[in-house]
Amino acid sequence: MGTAAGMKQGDELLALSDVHMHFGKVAALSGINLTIRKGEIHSVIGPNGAGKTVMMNIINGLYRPQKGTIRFKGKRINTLKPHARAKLGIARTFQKVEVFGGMTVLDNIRLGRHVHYRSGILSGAVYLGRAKKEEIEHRAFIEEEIIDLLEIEQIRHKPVGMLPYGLQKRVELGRALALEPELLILDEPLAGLNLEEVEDMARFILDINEEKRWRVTCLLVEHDMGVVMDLSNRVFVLNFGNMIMDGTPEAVQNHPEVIKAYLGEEDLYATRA
Amino acid sequence: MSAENMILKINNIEVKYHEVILVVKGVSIEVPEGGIVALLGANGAGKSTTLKAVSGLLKHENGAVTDGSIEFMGERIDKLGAEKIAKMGIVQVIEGRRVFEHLTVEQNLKVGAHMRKYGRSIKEGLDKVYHYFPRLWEKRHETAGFISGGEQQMTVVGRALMTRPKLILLDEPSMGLAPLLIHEIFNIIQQLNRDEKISILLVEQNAKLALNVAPHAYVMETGRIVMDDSAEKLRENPDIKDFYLGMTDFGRRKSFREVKHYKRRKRWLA
Amino acid sequence: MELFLMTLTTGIMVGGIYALVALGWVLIYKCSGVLNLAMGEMTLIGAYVSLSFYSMGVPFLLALAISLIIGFVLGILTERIFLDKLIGEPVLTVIMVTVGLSFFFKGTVEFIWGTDTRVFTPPVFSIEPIHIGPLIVGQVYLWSFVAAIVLLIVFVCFFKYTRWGLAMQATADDEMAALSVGVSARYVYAAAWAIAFMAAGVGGTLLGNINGLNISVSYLGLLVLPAVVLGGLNSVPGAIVGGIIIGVLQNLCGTYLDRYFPGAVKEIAPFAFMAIFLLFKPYGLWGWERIERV
Amino acid sequence: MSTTWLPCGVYHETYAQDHAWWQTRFICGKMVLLAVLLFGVIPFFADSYELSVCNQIGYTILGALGVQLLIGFCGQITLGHAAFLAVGAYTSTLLILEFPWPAWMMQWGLAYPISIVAAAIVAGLWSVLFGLPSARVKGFYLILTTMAAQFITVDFIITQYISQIGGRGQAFSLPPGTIKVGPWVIDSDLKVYFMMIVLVIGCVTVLANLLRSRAGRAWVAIRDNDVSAEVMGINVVKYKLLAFFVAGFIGGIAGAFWISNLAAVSPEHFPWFWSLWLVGVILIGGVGSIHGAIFGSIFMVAIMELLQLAVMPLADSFPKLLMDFLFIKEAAFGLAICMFMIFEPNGLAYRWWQGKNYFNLWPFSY
Amino acid sequence: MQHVHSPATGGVSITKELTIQKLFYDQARRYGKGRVAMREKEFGLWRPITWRDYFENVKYLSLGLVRLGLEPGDKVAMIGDNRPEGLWAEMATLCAGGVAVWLFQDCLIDEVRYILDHSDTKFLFGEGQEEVDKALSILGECPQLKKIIWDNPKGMRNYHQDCLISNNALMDLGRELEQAQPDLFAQMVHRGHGDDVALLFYTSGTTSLPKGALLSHNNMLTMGQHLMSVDPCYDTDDYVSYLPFAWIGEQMMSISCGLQIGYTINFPEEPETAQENIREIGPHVMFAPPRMYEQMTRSVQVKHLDASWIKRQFFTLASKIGYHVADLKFGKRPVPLIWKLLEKLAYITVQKKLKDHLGLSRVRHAYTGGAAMGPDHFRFFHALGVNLKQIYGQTEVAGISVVHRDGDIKFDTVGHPIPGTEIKITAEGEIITRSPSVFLGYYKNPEATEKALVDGWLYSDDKGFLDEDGHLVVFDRTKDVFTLRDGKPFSPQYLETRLKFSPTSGTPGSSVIRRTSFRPCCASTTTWSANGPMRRRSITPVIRNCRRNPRSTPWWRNRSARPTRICPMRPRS
Repeated sequence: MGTAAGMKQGDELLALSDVHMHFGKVAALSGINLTIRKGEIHSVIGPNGAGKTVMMNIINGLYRPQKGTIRFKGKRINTLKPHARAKLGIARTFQKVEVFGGMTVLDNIRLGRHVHYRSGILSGAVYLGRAKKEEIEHRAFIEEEIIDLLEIEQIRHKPVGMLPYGLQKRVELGRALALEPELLILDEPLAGLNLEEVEDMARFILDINEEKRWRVTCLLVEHDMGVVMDLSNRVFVLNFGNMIMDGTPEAVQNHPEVIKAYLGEEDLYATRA
Repeated sequence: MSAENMILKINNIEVKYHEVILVVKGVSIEVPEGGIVALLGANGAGKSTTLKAVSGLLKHENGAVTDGSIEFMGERIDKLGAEKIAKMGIVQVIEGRRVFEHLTVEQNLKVGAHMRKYGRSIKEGLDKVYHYFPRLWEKRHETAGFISGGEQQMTVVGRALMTRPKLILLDEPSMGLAPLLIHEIFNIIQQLNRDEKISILLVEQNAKLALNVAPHAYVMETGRIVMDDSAEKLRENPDIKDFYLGMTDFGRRKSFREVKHYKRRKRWLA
Repeated sequence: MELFLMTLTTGIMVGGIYALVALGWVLIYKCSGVLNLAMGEMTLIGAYVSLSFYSMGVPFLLALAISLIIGFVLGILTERIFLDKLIGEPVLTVIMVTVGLSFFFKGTVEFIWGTDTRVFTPPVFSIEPIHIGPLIVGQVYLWSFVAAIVLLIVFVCFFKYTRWGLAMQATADDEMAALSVGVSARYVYAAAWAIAFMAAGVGGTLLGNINGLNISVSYLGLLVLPAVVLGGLNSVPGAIVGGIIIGVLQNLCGTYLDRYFPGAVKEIAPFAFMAIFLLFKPYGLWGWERIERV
Repeated sequence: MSTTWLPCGVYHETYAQDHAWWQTRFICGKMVLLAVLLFGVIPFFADSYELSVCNQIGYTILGALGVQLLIGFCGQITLGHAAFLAVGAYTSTLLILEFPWPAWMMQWGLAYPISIVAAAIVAGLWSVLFGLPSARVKGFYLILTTMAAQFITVDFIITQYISQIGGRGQAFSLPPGTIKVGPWVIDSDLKVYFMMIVLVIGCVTVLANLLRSRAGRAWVAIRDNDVSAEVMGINVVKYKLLAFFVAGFIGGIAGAFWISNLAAVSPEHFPWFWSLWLVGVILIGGVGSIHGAIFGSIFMVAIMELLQLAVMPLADSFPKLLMDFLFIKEAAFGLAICMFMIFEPNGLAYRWWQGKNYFNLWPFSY
Repeated sequence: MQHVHSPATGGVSITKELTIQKLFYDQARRYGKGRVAMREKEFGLWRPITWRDYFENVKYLSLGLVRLGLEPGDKVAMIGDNRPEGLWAEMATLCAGGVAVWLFQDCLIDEVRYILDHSDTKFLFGEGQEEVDKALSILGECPQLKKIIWDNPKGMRNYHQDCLISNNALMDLGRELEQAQPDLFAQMVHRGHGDDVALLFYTSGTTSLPKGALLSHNNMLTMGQHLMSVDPCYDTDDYVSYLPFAWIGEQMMSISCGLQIGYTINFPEEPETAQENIREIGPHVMFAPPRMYEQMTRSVQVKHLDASWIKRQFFTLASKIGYHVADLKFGKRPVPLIWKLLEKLAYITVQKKLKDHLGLSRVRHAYTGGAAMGPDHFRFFHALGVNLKQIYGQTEVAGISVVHRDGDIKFDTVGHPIPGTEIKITAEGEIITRSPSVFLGYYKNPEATEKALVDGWLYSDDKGFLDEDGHLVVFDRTKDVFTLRDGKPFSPQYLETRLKFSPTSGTPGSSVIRRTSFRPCCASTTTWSANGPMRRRSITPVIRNCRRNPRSTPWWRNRSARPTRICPMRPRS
């Protein structure tokens, strides 16, 4: 769908180089370099307030860094607005669910397909021909690819605001997926979920990363170390605007500085499982 | 548990929102004086609602306890307003780190002391909070909306502490926090329980964590209590192991890579 | 130049009155998030009450005090009867209630006091202007300004240093969290309305002393909006500054622009100015920005 | 859409069926009945007064639809919608009166229809102009800029300048026969009624269609959460302006339609009060539902007419108190709005929905 | 010895030559593209599958199996939820001359191993990852098992074992074979004989190992024909298939009857949505265990109590009318005109809507079986105007043998034998049956066959008697019947069923036990009758939350002790 021709597994998909971001005098990021390769699950961990969310916001355009470049598929995207970046294939979920509470699950996911709709306002107003046909095509896509994948058949017509938190998170993931992104930013997708939901969510993330149909590259921000270590190909550790390290999960787990700044000595609380 | 030293008794309550939506049904929970009790359960099971029923915040969301009773130190509180309940010594730490974003950390804490006259006691209260959370001292003049999630959580717990509570209702204190911070906050919670003799009713998704700090726990599903037992016993329960602790039958942790596409069958719901 | 200075001074002084009413407005908004469109009518009620008592021969200050007390009572009643039940309802609904209230108040005022312009007789403040350096200022204006400044100081101190002040701000920020630590939202709201009613009463009385009192004084309720928006909706100093700026702007436009754009420039200017101003500062001068930690 | 309650045995095999508006025979029957009522019963059994009330309702619906779109569906609070009605009315009037129409166009009655379209477009663009601040300004702050639209447009530009065109003083009078649609001169309440019905049905259909297509979803998304809407690839500014345009467009139609009912057009027809009134209509009807705009209009107009009816006989017996009764009416109206908001904060559409549920769930409550 | 004999009634000619696959072949040709054979709720739609699609799918699967090496008489096992693919697989097996073996979806691993091994299964159709995992883990212990065919690709991306093949790949193989031998399928279909084994059905063994009952094509088809001759169905009817295929009742409805009549079989989206999906379809024929009907009545009662006053009054009045009329009908007394009018009124005001809520508004025949059902539940449905009938049967007669007739319903009996069926009660009180549907014997278990089949009579192991009207009354399993001191037989289950509707018990077949703590709990102690679909639930104590304050009102008067729907909706701030 949106895949750029010639992109292979392992090619550089997104690169931040020397990104600086400060709010007033407070430096949120000071010189971050991050490369995400196609097909990877790349996790970002770090203490609260380390700047993870800021980093995500920079990637999808909610913030503009003061210095540094962001390249996506080789193209500099510093100046693009979030909606333009979405069109390029960057989707995200939020730390606190940011669903459209008044809309049904289906409409939320339909909204994720916004950039794939072609009909204009006039054909929408008469709702004949193109607009109608398009609605049906997209509905089929949503049902077959997303609702089926995320197992949310029972709730498709329910308003999202009425759903329990875990399902809202799932809907949010579905909405992001509907964009058919190349890069999916998952900002704490597991926060506030119980183990069962965490397992499901982990399964979905793996599915969308590994299934041939999707092959979505994921950027995962998460505190649940069990999941991060099990799923990620690489882990990036951020501490107050600076990178501590970027490496394989095993290397990160044993890095003394990471343990000191983030993981703690005991594994007791590190993961819920 | 004998009936005498229970600080909080929830007797068979039923909670409805907007007079029609039944969320909690026949829930009974008891918290011993100076104890920690955990309430586990899936999202949407009604845990937060139960807490709000106790703290009286339910009325604010158009909810009401339509049956049963809640007793705090022998007095019925299910019909009282939130501020009366707070005055009696129950404080709820609402989920989602609800600081007063536009106030500074110290102002946040001072609002916690609203029920007292200003003066020395406030000073003492602040000192105590800063003693438990030295990090807040460093941030005390910063706007609470801009401090990190962990510090916000500390602010919220500190603010609760400022009310000089007898019972704290903690709603998912670990949500979205880094491992080290979770550790820190839970240590402080245990400390508060130990040193300040504050009873705690804890709602937590992270069952392992909850069962570590709480000697007794209740399990809630779809608005009902389905199980309650001591932490040790719960930890041995195969369903709890499977659904809440993520252990295989051999006591090992399951890898999240190997989660299967199986249909879930909960034995207790069968 | 002299004309300019004169206009400026009058603007500042009239702005003082706007600031007073704006203060009341901000208070309600700050505490309960209610965008009060009945402010003009509240002003009207306060003014008519003090005028009535004054006409009956009660000394002015006493009449003002009585009007304050009545304002206090009315404020609490209004909050209890109309707005208490709306806690938690969507903001627009609440706004609409204030619109309904404004009709209700207006109808009541017209029913009781009629639509003719009435003046304070004998005049409370001497018509004799005061000379400050090169400037000539009407006594009414000066007193209004002084009153505004005094109230400003009181309010700022209230918010900064009293527990109720903090509680009010906390309630505005997160009502649920405030409730959970024992802040009684009911008291907070009632107090806010009472104080706002009182402030509006003072403002209305002062304004009535300038041009006499009729139903058009309620237009003040609208003028308050640009003032508070300029200051940033929930900032007390913002309301004062906003009020004064609007006062000045109005007077300047009236003096200088009217000949180029005949007609209602004076009335339109604050709104037009505000609309443009907001483009540059979408949260006014000191408004609370939405803290977005996405 | 597909969330409607379906009786047992009605199921869908294609998405087209699932997306259809009227999915059961019962609903189709209801719609046929409604059509019969609107086209066959009301126009022939209502007297002139009742028809004029109907027209008033239709006008209110047309005005309220735009407000509903902005407030209810796009979350952009507006308190200046009467300005766009005014722009529509004045554009249409000016075009009819001042534009050098070729004689055949006049004869074929094309001037007025064309002027309606032009009015709609001009009002839409004017609305976009005042919607521009919405790119940066949010929430209550936006209220002020929309209020500015009202005061600048009606109280300043129209009162001070437009009204001076042609040296007519404050009002443009519309000589009989100028308002002509095709072969019909719109000169009776009945003809206005038919025009109103056609316009209302047209606008409601267009709006309803928009709401279930791409643009409508984008609007609702912006209302619910503008940040995540932006992240999902919606050009928030563009869609906000589009909402302003459509709202202004329908407002323009409303204004242009209303002149058919007036002998003269003057700024007093479009006061700020009317903007507030329209917001009141959708609040009482129910925010975020097209039904709401319709129910609200019916209710508000009916209330006003009833108050009128109640006051008139009293005024006859107490002529001295006539003035006072006006004030009582005003106070009563204000009180009525307050009470309605307090006891029915979700609006009539919610009641309607509840009523439907009451019967759908019969004999149970859930 | 009582003896009842019903002569076989003619109808669709079922000869000894006819096999299920031949019938399928003819039906598919007859209906073709124009008629919907089945619907599956998938992707939010009731996706129609025409007879032509059905035929094509079965053809390719069947040829694929042949290509993999299926020989006539080989066993093919199926495990999974109710989905069209399951039925296709079964039909494909039959077309290729194989024998179909169905396993319960929730079979424990030991049971799966035993059945696969015992039946010499060569191919296994598993639905998805769960089934494949099960099969892979026992692969080494079932030497006959050659291939595992999976269908649902979820989670299957990392499975590359040689013994696995996907449904689609199998169909591709079939297509290749068709290219090579275009006539093969038709030849295959037409070679069998009605007395060949079609299905190998494992009956539960709560105490002993499962026994595999061999059912012939003829068994199945005559069974369906005889049932339909009592209660005719039409090819425009809808039926919802949601009970496990491994239960004979479901086979009877989907294959025996479905294929003969050609009605549309609908499959729910997910097992959890079955109830809702049934309501959407509004089937004409229904077969469900008593549990489901009991659940319906209970939910109606609860909802009724929670309804507003006016609604309650209407409901009460309507049900009074309904009960009165139903009782008249039960007693075979004429219904006076006034009551007919009242019944009409009750129908318009309440029952129509109520039936709609339950998904029963189109139902012509509703059957219940597998276990006994409380008379009050029975009355409830008749009062509602639902033609609910009790049936009696077992796997060994390929479905059912006894059913109520229209207008002759006694709720403590199971009715008369269907045509072609003879029922006798032995001296010991055991029910024995003879009919063309009686099975061929147990697979690899001659002793058991000998015990069950004597001179063509099937010994059911159930105690019962025939009442004065010739209705059969089933008492209980032989082993569960106790003898009282005075020599009378006594069946706890029989008693319990009659207590089921008593307002003091919360859950079906439950008894309230007071534990040592203050908290009374309801624990299910019933064992479902052996043929019941829910046998897996047996014995496990089910904890229901019936917590309450011991000092509050007596719990049966306490509203909160009632089971109530918990609304999952939770307003979030």
